[in-house]
Amino acid sequence: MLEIRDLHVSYGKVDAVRGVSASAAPGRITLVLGANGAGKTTTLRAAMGLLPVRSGQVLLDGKPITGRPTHRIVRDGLVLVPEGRQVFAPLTVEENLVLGGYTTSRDKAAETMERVYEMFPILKERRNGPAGLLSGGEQQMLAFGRALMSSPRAMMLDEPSMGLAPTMVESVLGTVRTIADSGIALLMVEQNADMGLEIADDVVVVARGEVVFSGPAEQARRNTSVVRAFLGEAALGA
Amino acid sequence: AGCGNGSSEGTQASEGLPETITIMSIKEMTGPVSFAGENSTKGIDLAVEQINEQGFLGDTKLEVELKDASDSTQEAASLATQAVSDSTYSAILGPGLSSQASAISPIAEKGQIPVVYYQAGSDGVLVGDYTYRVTAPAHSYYHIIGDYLAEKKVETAAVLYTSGNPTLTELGENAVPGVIEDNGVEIKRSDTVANDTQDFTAVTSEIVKADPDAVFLLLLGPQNPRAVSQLKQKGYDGEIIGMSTMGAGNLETAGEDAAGVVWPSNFSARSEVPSTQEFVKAYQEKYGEMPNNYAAEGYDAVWLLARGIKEANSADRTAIQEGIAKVAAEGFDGAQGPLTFEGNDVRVEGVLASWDGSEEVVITLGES
Amino acid sequence: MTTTETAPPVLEAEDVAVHYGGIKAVDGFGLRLPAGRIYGILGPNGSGKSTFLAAVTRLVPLTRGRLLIDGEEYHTAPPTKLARRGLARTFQTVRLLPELTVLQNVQLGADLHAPGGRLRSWLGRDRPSEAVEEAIERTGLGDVRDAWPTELSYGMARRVEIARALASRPRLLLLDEPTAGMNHSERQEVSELMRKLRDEGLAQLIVEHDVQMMVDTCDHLVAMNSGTLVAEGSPQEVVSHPAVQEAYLGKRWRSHA
Amino acid sequence: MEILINAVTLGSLYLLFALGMSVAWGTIGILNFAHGSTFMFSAMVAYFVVQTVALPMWAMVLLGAAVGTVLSVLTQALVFNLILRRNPDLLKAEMQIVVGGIGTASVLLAIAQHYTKSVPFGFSASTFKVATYQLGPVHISNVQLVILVAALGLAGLAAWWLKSARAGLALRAIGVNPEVASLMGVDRSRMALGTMAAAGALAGIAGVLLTYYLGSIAAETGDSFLISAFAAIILGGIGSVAGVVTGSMILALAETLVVTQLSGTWASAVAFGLIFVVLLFLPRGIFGRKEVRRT
Amino acid sequence: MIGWYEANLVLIEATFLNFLLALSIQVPLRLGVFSFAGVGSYGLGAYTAAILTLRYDVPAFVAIGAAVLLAAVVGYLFSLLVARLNGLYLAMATIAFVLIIAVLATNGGELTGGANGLYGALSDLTTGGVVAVCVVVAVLLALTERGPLRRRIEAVREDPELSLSMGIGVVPMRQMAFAVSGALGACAGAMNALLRTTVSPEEINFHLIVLALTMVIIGGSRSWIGAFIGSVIFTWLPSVLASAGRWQDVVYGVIIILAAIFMPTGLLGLVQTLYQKLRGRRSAAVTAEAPADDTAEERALLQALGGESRGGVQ
Ligand SMILES: Nc1ncnc2c1ncn2[C@@H]1O[C@H](COP(=O)(O)OP(=O)(O)OP(=O)(O)O)[C@@H](O)[C@H]1O
Ligand SMILES: Nc1ncnc2c1ncn2[C@@H]1O[C@H](COP(=O)(O)OP(=O)(O)OP(=O)(O)O)[C@@H](O)[C@H]1O
Ligand SMILES: CC(C)C[C@H](N)C(=O)O
Ligand SMILES: [Mg+2]
Ligand SMILES: [Mg+2]
Repeated sequence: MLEIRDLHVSYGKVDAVRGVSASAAPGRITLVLGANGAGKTTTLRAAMGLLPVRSGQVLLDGKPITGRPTHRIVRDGLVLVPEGRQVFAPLTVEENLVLGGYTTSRDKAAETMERVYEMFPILKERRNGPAGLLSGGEQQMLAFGRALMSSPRAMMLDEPSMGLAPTMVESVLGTVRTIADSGIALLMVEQNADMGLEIADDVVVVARGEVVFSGPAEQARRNTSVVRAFLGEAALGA
Repeated sequence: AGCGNGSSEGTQASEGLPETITIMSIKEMTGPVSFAGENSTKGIDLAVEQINEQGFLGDTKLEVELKDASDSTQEAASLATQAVSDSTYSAILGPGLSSQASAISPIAEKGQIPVVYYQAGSDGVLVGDYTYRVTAPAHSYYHIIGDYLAEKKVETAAVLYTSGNPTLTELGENAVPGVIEDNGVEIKRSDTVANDTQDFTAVTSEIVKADPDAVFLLLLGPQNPRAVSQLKQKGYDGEIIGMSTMGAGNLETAGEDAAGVVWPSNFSARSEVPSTQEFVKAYQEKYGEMPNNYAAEGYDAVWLLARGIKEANSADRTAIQEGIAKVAAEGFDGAQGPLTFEGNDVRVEGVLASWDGSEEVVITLGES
Repeated sequence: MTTTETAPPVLEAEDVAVHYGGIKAVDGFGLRLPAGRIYGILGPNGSGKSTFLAAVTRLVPLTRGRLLIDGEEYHTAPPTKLARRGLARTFQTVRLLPELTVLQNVQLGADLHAPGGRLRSWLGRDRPSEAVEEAIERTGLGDVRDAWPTELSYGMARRVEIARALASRPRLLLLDEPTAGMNHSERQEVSELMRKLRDEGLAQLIVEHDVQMMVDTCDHLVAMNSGTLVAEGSPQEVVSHPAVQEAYLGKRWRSHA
Repeated sequence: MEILINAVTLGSLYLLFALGMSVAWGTIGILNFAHGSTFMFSAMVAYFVVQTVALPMWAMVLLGAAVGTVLSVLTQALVFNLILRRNPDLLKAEMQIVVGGIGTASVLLAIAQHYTKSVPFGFSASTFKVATYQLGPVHISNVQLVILVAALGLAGLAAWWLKSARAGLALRAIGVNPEVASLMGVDRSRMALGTMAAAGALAGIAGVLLTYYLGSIAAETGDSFLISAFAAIILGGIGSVAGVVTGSMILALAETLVVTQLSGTWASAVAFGLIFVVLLFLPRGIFGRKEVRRT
Repeated sequence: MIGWYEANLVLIEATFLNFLLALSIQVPLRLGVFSFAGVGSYGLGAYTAAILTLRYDVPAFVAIGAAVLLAAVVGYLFSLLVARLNGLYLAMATIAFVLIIAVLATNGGELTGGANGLYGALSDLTTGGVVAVCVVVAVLLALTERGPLRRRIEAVREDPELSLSMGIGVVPMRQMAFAVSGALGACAGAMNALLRTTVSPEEINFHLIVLALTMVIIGGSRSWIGAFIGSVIFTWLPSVLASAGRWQDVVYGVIIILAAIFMPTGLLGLVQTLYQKLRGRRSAAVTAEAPADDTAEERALLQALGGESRGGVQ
């Protein structure tokens, strides 16, 4: 169970996140929606220990992890797929994956790597090439695969479908669902609200650093303003 | 106080000399040549103490302000300019590094302040009336090695010198080869190393292969023990001959390896000359150790200056310069023995110093 | 739309190939982009879209092929020449200059065409030109014009990229995934902006994975796979092309069409 | 032949010295300008100890390694880590780290100059005595043998560890992007500390062995070694163990040949001229990785 | 006052010479070119000026002008040679250049005076002349730190490829940086040689490189003001610290360390940050009070969620 409670984060004088709460239970996906600059990334990064938290708490399975160093949080079982891919460009594709499995046993890592290669055959093809030469979408696949490698208990994804072709979006989000179903708690920021809503169980909408909607996914799908903002007028009629 | 005669015959302190005369001492107290600055400062302090206690200048006290220029030419030039424009300073006791001295000399000459250098053995240092040096250039006494070469029946030799240092380059290229050849010895190899060379294994290997009877090492202080050790490690067992940079305990780290190394020196504490013995005794009393050449040079520099001041009977810089010139023309007995001057540059007889494995000794030929 | 079919296309690429050793990133792809039109390129990840844009902007050398701007060959010209001929582009990743503010980043785009001689533009007063103000305004960056790039959210940073390209008042604009990281309504805004620009006569070539937006925005679509062309035509034609559906669109779009 | 052995010994010393520096630089991205003074300082501490207790060589080497480790860890904790904490972007902090290293180096140098008066020091008080063996026409000393074995052994160890251990990979990841490395669960500060400790130990070992080899070193010795090491690393290609080995050996060989065959004055000119020429043809050194950058 | 000026004349002059030397590193650095070739040009300039003065007895401005011109040309040619190099590899190549110049000077025989160097290059250069040159240089550089030229420089440093696509010629800019750096370094070297009347090969060493770099980084690497601050600090610090006696070098090192830790953008950056903090940054204010002008979409959303988020559509 991943829980963010009343989180406040600021950059100097600017309060970017002002009391955001969101949680994801094992086996469930919570979708975080919000406009550019709403504070989604900030929330995730702060939860991961990459930014100082001004107040509020982050709990993993009831245990507070606020203020712990990032690498500890990873060992506690929470991983983040960062915004904008962030692969280790000069390292090979395979080395990137091995690093993803840095905290698990070698056997487990080897096994997961096979699964990742199955899911993204292009990565297997390029396994010995530097990750930085992959196309944008290929890098996104790598970033996602790399996060799978650590076999976490909870996972946060910052726009996992960014730059992916429609078929790939389907496949990645499908995988996200499968991962959740295996009992992992998932918190996902996703601009592709259409598909995000399809797989999500709960939805949190953030605007200007505050939560403006929070509830089950169907409820969000029925909410006019959410739909209008994130799915478009056309979806209203559908 | 009565007579208004310009030429000062009288010795009233009130007339000619002020209460204190301040001198700036620019020395290399830190950095790679600090061994020279350290030791010469000890000699300076001793001389100043003696002068003030003896009342050599009447009631006038000599005061020396020590400034560290390390190995920075810029810093030395800056200090000299400061001395020139600050009228409280009557003269400068100069640094030992040729590079610094060469930078200071034009400044002093233009600003008309007398400078007495020690060491600073290269050519461009003495540029005019105001600059003096109390260390005889090695080439002026290096020939005393001749008898040693003859006694040891040296027929072949190799020369190794540091080409980054002007003084050593002059020696290595001209003076020393001249002396060697004058004595009918054949030079088999001549090698150079840079200022910062540490590893002499390669070059010593080559030298050992050429198998000369004697090796002349003309190196910077810290390079000496390394070169000596490495020659020995390569199995060399001939003569090793150096220059004054081997003094001042620089061979200590080579320990036994360096036993038997000799070098012509401008100074030896074992010399029988009375003025030297006087200095050595006073030095040992004050510091509890034997003085080396740098200490003697510092001592002589102060005494040259003090004699010049007394001669001038004035704290005026030009007067002091003229005074020193007079003293220099006559020469005097100093720590380094009888000192004569060639222009503004000192000349000494020279002795043959040697390292016996634990300390510096003087060799008298025909005995050992 | 004011283009006459006889005028030479603004941009023409013929049989372009870019190979990296054994990897044939682009392998015989081409298109003709008429003035004042929006063309879109669709294609799976790694199909060579970005590489094609890099080739067109002369940032990577061609293995073979021909490139023409206004009917004039330029595939051996240096990349700097292109900007002066009215070509501007954005990149797939955010590439803002971290030590310039948003405004200054956008101004950089306009510098090329600063009025007066070089000397005057270097020494003269440095007020944001009309083009700069307009670009900021159109991309909705007014609020953050004095912010530093590190302070921007991802989506905002992408808009600055677009604004910078617009500030040079180009005649031809190449956009590599301009709306990645934006939500639906934000994309809508960008799409509207592009169409407005087209109506003002700006030719555009867009690479983007949001198919709905591409269909709504583009006059013409080109689909590529493995570095080669697979389909070309009106958005509806391309989207319902079986090869495109198979390789690119997936289930959802198959049912849509 | 003997020239070759001399050159290889010098090369091995360069290697011992440069190895730690290269690994720290190529992995965690820290270019430690205080490496030279760490090296000299370790030897100096060993010297002061051996003046009171006559130690054998192995004890001296261990002592040097220990001092080097401590100094390096302190530098990391008190200087580099603080710089990085204020400026987490490694690339931006690079210059700061260089300057912090320069500052650290001058502190260590000043302390050493103070205590040694810049007079060279050596280990004549150690129980170890240099012996020279005659192998055919060649002289080789026991010090040379120790140096050769130590350098090649440690370099091999480093290469193996970087290549096969996951930790080696983690180190490289930190060098690329420290933040994302921590997202992988890599404990960045511990890894950095460990690397610097190892680099410091290598510097200490090199310092002690060099002192045995040359007979003596002085406070300023570290400086000139730093330039040579820097040159060797660049020549071979940053971060590659094979690169440092090659770079060190080529540099040593070039210097040795020039000193013996030409003149010592030209040694550095030829060595640096060589580096210059190599770089013109191989802009990222001999084993340097290509920069990964695409549009 | 006059006494102070006279006593410290050398330091005052050295400040300006160091300023030019620092600039010769800073100018390429601002363009992302990691070149120390300026220090080599310093040597080149010093020797050129000294030789011209000694042999041909030319006036100071001719000697300096010739030195500057020669070094600029050499700098340009050098840039062609190292065109393929980048980052620290380039830095190494330029360090090699510097050290090779020093060795050439040592072995230059009569022309360069060998290890002795050259002495007695007396000339008519005055402190005023030095200051005037520095002022002109500073003004010219200030022009590159504002407006379009600054933006170009930023672009070339941070993202050469982006620059290309924006029509900025990266290669010519780099070449220019080398030439300017050479000119600045040579100017410093030439004036130093003439003021001190001497030049010797030992002056051109690794320490000069380290000094130049330290001045730039601690002063501030983005503006001539930073270089000036750096040159003031590092010219005067040693004399100021002389009072610390024996431990002055330790204190010196500690100061450098502290500066590296606490001034990530140099002293200039620190001052600027403080100034901005004092005034309160505009952009910060804008973002902070942003809710005032919500976009329509968000306003709608906030309204809809005002209490009854259940309000379905169907
Ligand atoms: N380093 C920073 N310094 C100052 N302000 C920042 C910084 N990073 C982000 N911000 C500001 O904080 C707010 C939230 O940014 P954040 O990146 O969390 O948004 P987001 O919801 O992830 O947006 P997007 O969808 O565009 O990625 C924005 O107003 C942004 O400008
Ligand atoms: N410099 C390079 N070296 C080696 N391979 C490269 C290089 N640049 C691109 N590639 C490969 O060429 C292929 C095409 O890449 P490109 O970036 O053009 O794809 P794309 O169509 O833009 O994909 P995406 O939609 O994911 O951004 C990819 O498989 C990529 O890995
Ligand atoms: C202090 C001395 C070792 C200096 C040396 N004699 C020189 O003239 O430079
Ligand atoms: Mg975000
Ligand atoms: Mg792409």
